[in-house]
Amino acid sequence: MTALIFFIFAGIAVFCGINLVAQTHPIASALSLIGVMGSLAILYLQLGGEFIAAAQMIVYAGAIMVLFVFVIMLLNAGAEGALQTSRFVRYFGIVLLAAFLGLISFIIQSMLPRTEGVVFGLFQGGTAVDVGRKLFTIYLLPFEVTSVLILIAIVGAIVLARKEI
Amino acid sequence: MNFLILSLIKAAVVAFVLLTALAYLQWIERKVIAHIQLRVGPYRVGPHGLLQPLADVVKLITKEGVIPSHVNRVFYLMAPWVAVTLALISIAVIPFGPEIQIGPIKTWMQLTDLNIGILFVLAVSSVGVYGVALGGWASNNKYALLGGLRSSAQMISYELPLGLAVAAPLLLANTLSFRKMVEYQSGYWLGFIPRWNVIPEIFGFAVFLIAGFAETNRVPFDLPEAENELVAGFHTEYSSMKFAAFFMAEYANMVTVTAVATLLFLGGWTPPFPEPYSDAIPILVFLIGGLIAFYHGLQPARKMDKFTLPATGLVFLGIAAIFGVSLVPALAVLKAILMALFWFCGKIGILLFLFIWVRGTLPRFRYDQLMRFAWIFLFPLSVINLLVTSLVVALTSK
Amino acid sequence: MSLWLIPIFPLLGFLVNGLFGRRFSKGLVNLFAIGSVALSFAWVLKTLLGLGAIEGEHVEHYYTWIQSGMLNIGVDFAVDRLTAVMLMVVTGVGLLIHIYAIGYMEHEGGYYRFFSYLNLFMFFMLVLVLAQNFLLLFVGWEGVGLCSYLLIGFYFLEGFATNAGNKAFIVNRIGDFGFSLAIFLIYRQFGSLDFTKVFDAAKGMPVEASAGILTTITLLLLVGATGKSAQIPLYVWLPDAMAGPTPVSALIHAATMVTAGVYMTARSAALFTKAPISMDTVAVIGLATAFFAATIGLAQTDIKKVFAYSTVSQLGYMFLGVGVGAFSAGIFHLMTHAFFKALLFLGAGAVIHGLHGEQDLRQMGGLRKYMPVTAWTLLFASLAISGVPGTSGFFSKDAILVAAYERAPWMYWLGVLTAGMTAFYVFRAWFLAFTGKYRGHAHPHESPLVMTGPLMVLAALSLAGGFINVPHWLEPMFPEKAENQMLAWLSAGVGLAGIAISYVFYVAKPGLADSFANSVKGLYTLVYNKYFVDEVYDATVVQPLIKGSRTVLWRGVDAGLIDGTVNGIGTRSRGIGGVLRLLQSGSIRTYAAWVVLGSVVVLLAIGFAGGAR
Amino acid sequence: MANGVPLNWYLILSAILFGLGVAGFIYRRNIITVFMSIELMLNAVNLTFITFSYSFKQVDGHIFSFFVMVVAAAEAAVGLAIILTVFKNRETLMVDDVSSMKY
Repeated sequence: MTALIFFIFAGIAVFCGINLVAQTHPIASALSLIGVMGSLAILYLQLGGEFIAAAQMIVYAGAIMVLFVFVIMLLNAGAEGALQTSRFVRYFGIVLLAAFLGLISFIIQSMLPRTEGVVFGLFQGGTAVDVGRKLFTIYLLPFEVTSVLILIAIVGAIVLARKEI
Repeated sequence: MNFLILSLIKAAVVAFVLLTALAYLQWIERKVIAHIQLRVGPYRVGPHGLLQPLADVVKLITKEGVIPSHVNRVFYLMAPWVAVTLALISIAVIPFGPEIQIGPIKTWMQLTDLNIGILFVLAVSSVGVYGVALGGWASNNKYALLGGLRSSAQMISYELPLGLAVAAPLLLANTLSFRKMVEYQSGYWLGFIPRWNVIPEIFGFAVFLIAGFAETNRVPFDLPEAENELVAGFHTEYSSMKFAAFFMAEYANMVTVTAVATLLFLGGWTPPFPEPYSDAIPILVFLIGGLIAFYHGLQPARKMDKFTLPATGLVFLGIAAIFGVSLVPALAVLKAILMALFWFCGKIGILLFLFIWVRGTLPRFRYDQLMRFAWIFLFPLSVINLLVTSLVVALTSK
Repeated sequence: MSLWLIPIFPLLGFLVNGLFGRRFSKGLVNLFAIGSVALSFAWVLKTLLGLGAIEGEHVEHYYTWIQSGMLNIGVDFAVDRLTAVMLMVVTGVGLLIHIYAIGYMEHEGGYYRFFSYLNLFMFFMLVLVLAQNFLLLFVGWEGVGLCSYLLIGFYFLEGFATNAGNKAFIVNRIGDFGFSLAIFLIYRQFGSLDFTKVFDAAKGMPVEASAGILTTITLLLLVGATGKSAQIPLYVWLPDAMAGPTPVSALIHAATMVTAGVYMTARSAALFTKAPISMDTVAVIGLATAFFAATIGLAQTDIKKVFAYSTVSQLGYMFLGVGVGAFSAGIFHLMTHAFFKALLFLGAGAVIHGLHGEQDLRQMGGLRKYMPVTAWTLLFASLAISGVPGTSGFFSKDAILVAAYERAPWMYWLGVLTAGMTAFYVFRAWFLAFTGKYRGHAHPHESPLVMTGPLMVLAALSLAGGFINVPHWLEPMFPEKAENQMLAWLSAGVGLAGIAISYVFYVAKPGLADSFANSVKGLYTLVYNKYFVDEVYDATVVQPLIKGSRTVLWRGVDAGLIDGTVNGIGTRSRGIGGVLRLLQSGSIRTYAAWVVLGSVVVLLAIGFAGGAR
Repeated sequence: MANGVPLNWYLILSAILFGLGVAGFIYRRNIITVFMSIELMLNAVNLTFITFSYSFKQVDGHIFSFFVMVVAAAEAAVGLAIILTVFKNRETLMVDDVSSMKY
């Protein structure tokens, strides 16, 4: 059952990821990204991260991506034209990417030779209580700093989006 | 496998009841609005137009599904089903009553319970905007696009006060599960004041309801479909079942919002009066309803009333009788189910009536007023409410 | 007992007045400023009554301020008998001076600013007194220095006031430098800065091991004390500090802050008693300062300058007392001095206030008619400082002198001579101001009750304060010294003689003073110009420093070395940047590809190095 | 396989998604799509965090991915505001058209 769920949603994630890159229209890309996020949320649940799965849906899919879709609709962004990439990218990009993926997979396989399987429910430390407790004790300072970051982002966004600029 | 079968049965029951209720909710809305405006509303199909929803469904199904030529086909077709799926899915975590035991089977009157049930509802509702936004965009129509844009901006803006208003009762009850939330609210202060969150969290409740109106695109926040500005907003280009799907999504969202409001603030299925008194209430309600129907049947205003009203009265009396029978100790299970359903549905019904009532009386906001109201008034109010609540919780705990 | 409440009231007063005082009416400013100090005073009373006879010390730990390796410094407050005396003096005299300042500052600009600084000063002074470790004491120490600087330069539109403020600050820096070195050494030696731990460790040290290090530490502490308490050679800032408003001179530069050095020395008695060389140095410096400042005081014509040199001189007495081992006598004199010197300054302030800013003694005279209360209270203060039997000065000063006699008779004789001079110049000032005919042109008037009230209270304290037996109270901490009635009466007699000479010079035969001054013209000029110490310092220290900074530090180091380095780096960077610019094509995609290339290289490195593991 | 999926597969899925993000970043012209590719990469990284969190039975990974989300939100707000401004000034969303540092 766990394996089945993994394969279904990993498949969806990869498919949506490819779709994101392949589609020329930004709205299609955005929806693909939401698909990736949704399937990742399921995988998080499987790994015991129920709070983070909900946060993934609320924050990522529900807020950030709505913002993206909003901007795409607002700018009425059309499909993009032909690719006119630089020579460097054209010749080396694919090669580099392939090398990148291959290396990462190799390293993961060789450095972490764990064959331990994922069992749903084995790790239940990801509830809202656990996350909250850690967040407001050990990680309190980073948490507060992030709130300042958010504040700065709000101010920055407002300043940037003013009419006068 | 027992669990699977049980779940399937429960899902089937809930889905059937919910979909029927949605259809009839529309009938109720039309009737109530009509009476507010001194009209009679649907009257032709069936007694008092009771069969009108059925007729509507048949009409919508058999109608030709026009797909305009200039739309983005994939998204155009996808949007209404995204909307309705996401609207219906949150009902899965809403509990309707306590744990009951029928013979050997022990189960909750709920499809599934998540530790993070409330977060789940929030997550689903926050994704729910895609249906509207996508539909508006894919229609390739400036009115529809404006409707979609308005909808997404409005949803993002009102989600903040909504989330903050929800957080306050969560702090009080210290849980994210609906069941525990209701458990926390059961019992009475001083023996007769129900321990509902609405009493300490009256501001939170108000903010939640207002934001709920906006999240469901209801009057006075129905700018995405403002007919005198945007024709019909995001669903201008939709017809037949696709239109019906959008419609269903709106009503399902209303039910979800009212159900969540009931669970978070109004104590879910817990009665407002202590045990022996609360048992009598449903019997009395249905009894009086039946008697009134009989009385009006004796002095019929229209020709058909001679038959329909006494029939309705009989049904009411029958329900009252069932409630009465359920008081027999041997039928405790029945009583538990009936009582929970009565109070839960009663509260939801009152809130839904409020939605309809508001639609019948209030005019629509202007768009800038809508945004200002969210950011300048609701948001600070909910923040202050949350701060005060957390302060009180922090001071009183331990 | 919540000791933290004592300093927190003035801090709140400072915050409220400092932040919002500009919008407040004067009454509201007064309420917060005086109210906070009054609350603080009341809390001191309550605390001390609650503690009763304080055996040992009462320590309160609030939180750990610094925790780093071995270094563990807490914000700890403590009360023992010494602190109790200081608390009473600081809050009591401080309260009186605050009240007085209402009247004095009435027509001045920056009213709220003045009171907020004054409250801030009270806060830091109380922290200094209550501190239970050297670092916290240093915080208070620096804080009062800051407030002193702010208040000396209160009339910041006047050049001399800002210059005086700068001078006070810079001279104090030298002392603070010594003090901080002493703190470092203490930490290095004892591994802690907590008073109890340090002093216990010091007491337990064998003499052979302790002599060298403790002498170094105490001498460095002494450097700090001479800076703050205006002793030779760092006394030069105090007379100039009279540029500030008179209540400031009374509170900071007479009664409280300048005695911090004495307090610190007495607090570190456990260290000092183990270092005889330092003790002798303290005594000699104190005595020299007392004598030296007294001679300068003889010829000053500015009424505040007279009292300023008198302060320096009296502080010298305190150091003498501490230096000869009579710590309790030093603290006793600290307390009585706070009474009568505050009174002298406040009286002088009343005179200046009544004369609309006139400070020159030659422009006064006969003021007794116009301002009787001021005249009488000042007379009492003068009697007290002269050591007339029965007044507070008699008890405290003579306790010091007797202790000095025990140590070395010549110290006693020099001290007695200084006492005579003190009596002479204080009464010279009094006679010049209040007897004879009025020589000025202003319209003198008596001050309002809000100013004369504190004067009267302080006058009572100056007269009767000697009967508060501080040495006895402090006996558990500092053993009492032997008494010697004969020596005491002798010094009192010399004081009376000083008064008599003064009477002859300035009342009986007014011309005599000038002719006497003419007969020893060279000496008079020398004394009148304060031995040209400021000029000598200017020539030997200040000017070389300025010149050195200009030529070496500015032209050489700053312009040549630092700017050269920076410019050089800049030029090289531009060169390198010119080459690297070729990569900066402006295409984000190319950049990304470079990043990917980089990460592939890193991954390759990991793959070959760690991946094979 | 009876014991579920090996943990490594989650990591490899994450690597694949990350690679797709990089590819999108390099090969897409539309600045919004480029931005979304970045979000995809962040998501991929989050998956590794959660996976390791499961592996070590520690909640810290969740916290980190929570922070990543917050940073992503801030980034989206500012980034989209910048995109809006760029569009207002240049009327284009193509990254190649905004290659000059000034105008």
